Amino acid sequence: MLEVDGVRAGYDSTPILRNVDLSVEEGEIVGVMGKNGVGKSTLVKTIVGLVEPDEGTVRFDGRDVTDTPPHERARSGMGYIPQGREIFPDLTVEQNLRMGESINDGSSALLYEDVFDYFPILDERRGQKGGTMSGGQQQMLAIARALVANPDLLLLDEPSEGIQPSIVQQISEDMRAINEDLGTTILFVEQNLSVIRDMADRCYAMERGTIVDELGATDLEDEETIASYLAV
Amino acid sequence: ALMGGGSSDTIKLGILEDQSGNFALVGSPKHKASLLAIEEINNDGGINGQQIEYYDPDPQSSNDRYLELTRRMVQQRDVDALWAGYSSATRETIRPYIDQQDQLYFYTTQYEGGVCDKNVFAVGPTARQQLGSVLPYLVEEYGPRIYTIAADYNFGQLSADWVKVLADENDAEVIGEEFIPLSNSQFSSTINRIQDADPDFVMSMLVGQNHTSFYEQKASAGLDIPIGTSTAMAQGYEHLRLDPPAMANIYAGVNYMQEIPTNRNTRDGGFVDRYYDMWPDAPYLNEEAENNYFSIYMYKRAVEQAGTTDQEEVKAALESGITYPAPEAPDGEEIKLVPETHHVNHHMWVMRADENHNVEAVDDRVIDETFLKDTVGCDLTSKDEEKQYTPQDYYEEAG
Amino acid sequence: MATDADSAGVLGRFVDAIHGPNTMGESRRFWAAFGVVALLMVTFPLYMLESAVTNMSQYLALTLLALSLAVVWGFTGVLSFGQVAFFAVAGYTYGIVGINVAGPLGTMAGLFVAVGVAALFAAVLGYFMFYGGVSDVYVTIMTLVVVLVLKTFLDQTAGDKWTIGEAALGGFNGMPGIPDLALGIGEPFLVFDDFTLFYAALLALLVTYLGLRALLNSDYGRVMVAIREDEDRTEMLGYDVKRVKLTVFTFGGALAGLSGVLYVTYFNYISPSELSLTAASLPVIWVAVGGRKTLLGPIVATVAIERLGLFLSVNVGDWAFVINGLLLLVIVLLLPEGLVPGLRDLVSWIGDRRDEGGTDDTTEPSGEVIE
Amino acid sequence: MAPGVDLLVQFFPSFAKIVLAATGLAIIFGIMGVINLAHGEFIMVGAYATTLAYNGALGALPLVPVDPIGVLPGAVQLPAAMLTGVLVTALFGLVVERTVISGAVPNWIAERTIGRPVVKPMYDRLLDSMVATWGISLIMVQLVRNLYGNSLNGIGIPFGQFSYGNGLSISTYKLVLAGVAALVLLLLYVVFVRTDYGMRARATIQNEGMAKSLGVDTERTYMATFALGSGLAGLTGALYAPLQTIVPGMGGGFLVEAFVAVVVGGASVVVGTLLAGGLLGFVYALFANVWGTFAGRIMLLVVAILVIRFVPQGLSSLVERIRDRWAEVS
Amino acid sequence: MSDTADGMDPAVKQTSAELATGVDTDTILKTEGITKRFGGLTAIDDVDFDVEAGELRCLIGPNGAGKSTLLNLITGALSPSEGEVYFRGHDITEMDPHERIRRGLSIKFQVPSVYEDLTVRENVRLPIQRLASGAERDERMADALAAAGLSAKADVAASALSHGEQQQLEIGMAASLDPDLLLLDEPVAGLSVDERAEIAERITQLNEERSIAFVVIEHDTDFVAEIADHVTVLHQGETFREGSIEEIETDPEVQRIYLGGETDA
Ligand SMILES: Nc1ncnc2c1ncn2[C@@H]1O[C@H](COP(=O)(O)OP(=O)(O)OP(=O)(O)O)[C@@H](O)[C@H]1O
Ligand SMILES: Nc1ncnc2c1ncn2[C@@H]1O[C@H](COP(=O)(O)OP(=O)(O)OP(=O)(O)O)[C@@H](O)[C@H]1O
Ligand SMILES: [Mg+2]
Ligand SMILES: [Mg+2]
Repeated sequence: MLEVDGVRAGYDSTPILRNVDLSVEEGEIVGVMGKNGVGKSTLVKTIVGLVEPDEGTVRFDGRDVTDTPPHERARSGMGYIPQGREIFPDLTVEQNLRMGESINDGSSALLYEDVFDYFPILDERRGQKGGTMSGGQQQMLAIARALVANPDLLLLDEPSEGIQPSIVQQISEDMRAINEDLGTTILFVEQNLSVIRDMADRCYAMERGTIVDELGATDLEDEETIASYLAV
Repeated sequence: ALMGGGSSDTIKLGILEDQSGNFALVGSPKHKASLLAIEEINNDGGINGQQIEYYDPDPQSSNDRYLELTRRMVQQRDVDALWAGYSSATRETIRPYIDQQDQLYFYTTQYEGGVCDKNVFAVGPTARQQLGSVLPYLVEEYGPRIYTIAADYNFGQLSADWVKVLADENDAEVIGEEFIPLSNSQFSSTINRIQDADPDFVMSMLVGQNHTSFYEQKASAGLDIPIGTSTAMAQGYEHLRLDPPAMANIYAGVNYMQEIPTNRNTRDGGFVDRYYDMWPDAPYLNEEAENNYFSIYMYKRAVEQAGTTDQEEVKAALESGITYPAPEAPDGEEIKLVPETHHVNHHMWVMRADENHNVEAVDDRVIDETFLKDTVGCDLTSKDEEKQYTPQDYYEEAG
Repeated sequence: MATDADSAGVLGRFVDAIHGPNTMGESRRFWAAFGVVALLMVTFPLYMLESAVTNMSQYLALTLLALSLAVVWGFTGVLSFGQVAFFAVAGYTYGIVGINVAGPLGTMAGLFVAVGVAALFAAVLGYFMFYGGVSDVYVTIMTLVVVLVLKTFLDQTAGDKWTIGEAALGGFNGMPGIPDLALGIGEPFLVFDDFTLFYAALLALLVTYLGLRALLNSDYGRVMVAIREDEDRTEMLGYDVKRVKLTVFTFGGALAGLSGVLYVTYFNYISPSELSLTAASLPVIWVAVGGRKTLLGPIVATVAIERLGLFLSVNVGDWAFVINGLLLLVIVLLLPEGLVPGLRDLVSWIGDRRDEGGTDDTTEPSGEVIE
Repeated sequence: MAPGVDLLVQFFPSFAKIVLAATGLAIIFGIMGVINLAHGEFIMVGAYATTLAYNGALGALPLVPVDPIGVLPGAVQLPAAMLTGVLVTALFGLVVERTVISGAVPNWIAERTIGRPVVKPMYDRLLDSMVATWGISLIMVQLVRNLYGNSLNGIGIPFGQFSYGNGLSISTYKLVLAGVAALVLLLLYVVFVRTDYGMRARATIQNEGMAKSLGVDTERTYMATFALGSGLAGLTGALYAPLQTIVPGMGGGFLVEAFVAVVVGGASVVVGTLLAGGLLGFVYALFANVWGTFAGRIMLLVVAILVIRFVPQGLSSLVERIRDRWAEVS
Repeated sequence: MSDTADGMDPAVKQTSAELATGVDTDTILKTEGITKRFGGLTAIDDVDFDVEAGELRCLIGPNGAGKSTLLNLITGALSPSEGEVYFRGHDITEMDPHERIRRGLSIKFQVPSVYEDLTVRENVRLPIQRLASGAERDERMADALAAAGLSAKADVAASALSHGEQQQLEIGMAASLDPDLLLLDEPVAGLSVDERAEIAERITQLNEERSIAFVVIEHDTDFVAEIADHVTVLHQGETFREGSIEEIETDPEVQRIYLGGETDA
């Protein structure tokens, strides 16, 4: 489904990613973990197309999309939930969702109603400006916005940030449910131990711009191993 | 200026007229006609055998630039005489410097009148001359009730005052008066008020590009009261630019328009022909263009008479009552520069446009510049002044 | 270099005061170049024609207008289109006082009253805006509209009823006969015309430049920059943002007023055309082209743009505005930070290439250059 | 005659002028964060293209070898000329967008010569865009003057007059313009509220990266928005071509009203422009009618200052505030 | 130019403290019936919220409970629909934010907000220059940089700092205002485990050594458990529970609305 091959990328000639290889099979839920600043978000942005790699290729659905602009990648089925929410502040909640929905070709199984089931607050606040929602509400909106696009591959960058504990648990469960019910493939970045454990089938560990390890299902049972990649 | 004029072997003239910017429409004919006069004189052997050399940078319709360029003309080019500027504001911008340098300066635009300045030769017609030709004619033709609309600035306000003075003199009355900001191009409410007042005729002293729209808008609103003006057609040739019948029934009091029927103007090889021979693409030959043209010739006569380009002596020669057979005057007549006032007794015409924008002369006569000379007693031959008088002075003098 | 310990102390303090992260030009090389330029300016009348010198005094007067905007916009983040309003108000005020009160006393009083009135006008307008919660682009448009109101009003003040004492406002045609600035009591002992005006303007510029450098590198200057960077953050550090903005705006008004006075003494005349849309945009253009987060940029750009305009109008005619516009476009597109920072980057880039590893003191923080 | 009727009739032209002057600017400003100081010149382009087409001089435009309008029957010549004006201006806007506002053309060249882009797009850079468009305005005024001279021959005003009693009449065309202005607002309402285009355009300016990753072709959105704004400016030029003298500087007469209306109106293009046109048009009509044109103009500006001071976010925010207040009470 | 850039006397703080005698000086912050409505939504509903001097209080609650809003009402970034805010005995409801700051309040926002284009050193200078000059200023700046662990990056533009470093910088700036009460909105969101530990340590240290009172909003329950003396739970704009961390964590209602089934504690 997704294949990242020998990617080198960065911002304005500051290299961040070095020789990153990673692949996600259809239907998998794969995590990426690593400390602050190792380049997790940069990796996701490279996959989405917001950062252009200097070297290497990104393949999606069997096609080389390295030079494909982000909006075309989105239309061909990539959904992105960025770190820091990136809500359109002056659009209403409903318009933010419609922005997500507008790439949906109509075949969506997951429409507003389902999303509102997950996050009822969004239903209540349809007319509120996105920018005036509370931090956590914005995070929910960002997730919902990606879901209504009904993507084949969902990329989540620290989805639990700023969300109350009970909903963090619920999100992990919901993501698994979406994965199972709709077959959506998921790649997510996390620093929250329990989320990684609850969600991931397997997990990559990043350090200083490159992938250093891959943890399988059994490794993920072991809290120590995970923690070693998240703390000093 | 310190070295005195006559020592070099060419005569240097400064021609500052707008070739770009807002005033280019009216300024570029002035520029072109000046060059025509200079070329004719040079081809004819120059002045006292000296060729004319001219400097004509483009002041771009900006007053600041005018001052810069005037300084440059005087200090760097050491010009013997200067022609500069369309608007009164421009003249007022450079006049302090002109007076400081005692620079011989020709101001050729038709204007509100009243400048009594020893260095300035204001050879365009004054409001009193222009309105004095058209207003009495209209009172005669249509009746005594006048509605004045004028641009809301010095020229307009002073011209409106002159309308009142002239109305008095002609037993007419001003029943309404409105001043329009220069930036305004919407005339519905003005037209509305004129219709409400229902005058015998309107006097219009609107100026500039925004105000030109008035004529189109009043025509389509069905306002068909005759209009007298000192500002339409002769400068910005609205009768050629606007779609008929916008200018129908408009009477302009002017000293010159391309269409005036004098032999000097319209005969084969006359003024109009010579102008378009030199400038085939020029859109129009306007009132100020003729003023530039004849005043350069007047300058020529003055230099010949003085036998030098020394500016004080040339001024003295100009003050000796120079005349010239300008295109505006019928055969056998010469217009005269009045020594005391530095203004010109013009041959004035009343020109009327019809529904098809054909322009014809309906009246003409010489009108003297009387305000400065008689009313306020400006006499530059005996007393050096650097002043501008206003109609207020007229009332004060008249009591 | 100074042997006297005490004077070295004063000098040292002064040198400290005008250096800091908020202004450009720290190095020996910079001050050497500065000295050369200053010398060239002081001796300008020796090798230039009279008209070039007098035109230069006009440009120098205008640099103060540009600097007034640089302080308000470039360093405090308040984009005002209204600097020309303060400029013109001061010009008119100086004219009214100078025409009515004869002699040098009148012109000296005119100078102070004019700058005072401009500052007061700015203070009132600033209070009305900043304490009323008007900010960002709304300030820009509001100040622009104020300029237009003033112009619309002045345009129609031709009649006699708009005469204040001896001075007629003069409407669209403006107010002529404004006297030169003169010093003295009774008899003037120094009149600022032609050359003296040039030196007065040059001195005013030099003092303003060094004074502003000191201001911007002071604590107060840092608060100004902080407000430009993030108003809310600055408020939350305990600074009275509104008051600082008002103070700076008032100061900018006074500086624009000083510029206006020098300018009218050059023309001996002022008219509402100083308040046209074009005139109101010019300071913005100078500052943007020169580099708004600098002091040198606006100065250089003002002189360069005005001088270039004259050059083009003399030599190019018809196409002058087209070339002028194209140059502007090229500069904003290629050097968004402005001409002077752009050149500085170029110079330091060349310098780096030449003496790799040399001791260059122009290391800047990465990211934006805050000169 | 009832002064009310008079005032009403006088209100229409001022409303039309303000609305038509403002919409193009409002869209480019509100959606792209670009302050287009050359807006007046875009209007001028519309008027020039219309007039040239109508006078059968279309061949004088670059790239148009013949004069297609000249062969049309008389009644459709003016509308066809106006349509030409709109299209030419929209196209012109597109060119400006690609070369200056987005920097796409210079960047394309630079990437092929020095290997990296040199121009940062002007989107949401209010002040830089102001300087750049100021440059464009300088160039255009003089370029047009150099190419077409100081003035073009005008087009007569169609439709004749509308009399409303007691010898009072107004050019019918001016009333028609008020209708067109209302229609333009209605169309924009449909475009912005009923289609996703407006929403996407706004999303694009608020967060370009995110808009891209939601499938929005932001380049195209920017181009379309700028072309739409330019086309509306062109429409204004086309509609005012018969009313106004056709000179290169004619755009200046629209700029002030446009800016004032945009700011007074506030963030929402349609509602804001409608309210601003209504309020300012009314103020102008009232004062111009009763105390003369000078009073009308000064009061228009003074009211603008007061609105900015007391409703800094513009009249459309007032509507939102009232809605909130209402929600609070109920 | 006076040392305090805007000319206000730093002594004001002391004076007001003296004036505040007679009021219960242990309560540093007090809100009385404070209410904030946004249109039809009541985000804060008649809340009485008290903080003792030197206390370390955590404010938790579901997303949208009104925590950030409450903080904004205290700092003056928002003005209340009803109710009053008292700080050290004075009614500060009508005051501009900067006046409140000068009386000893300080805040770190939910989204990091440092001066991105200024260097770290210039960032730190701004709060300190108002309070100190000369050698004292240099010393305090050095201390603040050291405490934030940013001495080595003092001349780097703040935009070049990592997320965690920016958080540290902002806390450092807020702390160097010498506040009596420091408000932190989600100080560790998006930080790694070790950075969280560092910040927790920093907060406890400031609280203990300089007896600064804290109100900390955070969703990380481990973090809350580590630092808090006392926890307030906000729910739907109202005070829902108040108590020690143990009481709160075991409260079944809190678990239902906020914590979820099981917790890591
Ligand atoms: N727009 C940018 N320009 C320049 N450098 C950047 C930019 N965004 C991130 N960086 C730098 O790139 C590096 C990697 O950042 P990235 O956001 O990918 O890290 P991360 O692993 O996602 O960290 P976190 O856990 O804090 O989200 C960091 O050093 C960061 O400072
Ligand atoms: N300007 C506003 N307009 C309308 N509603 C608002 C506004 N600001 C906040 N709200 C609403 O008020 C409520 C409280 O928001 P607040 O930001 O205080 O929540 P919070 O407790 O900080 O939540 P989180 O933990 O998600 O950050 C939310 O429902 C939010 O949507
Ligand atoms: Mg990240
Ligand atoms: Mg919050």
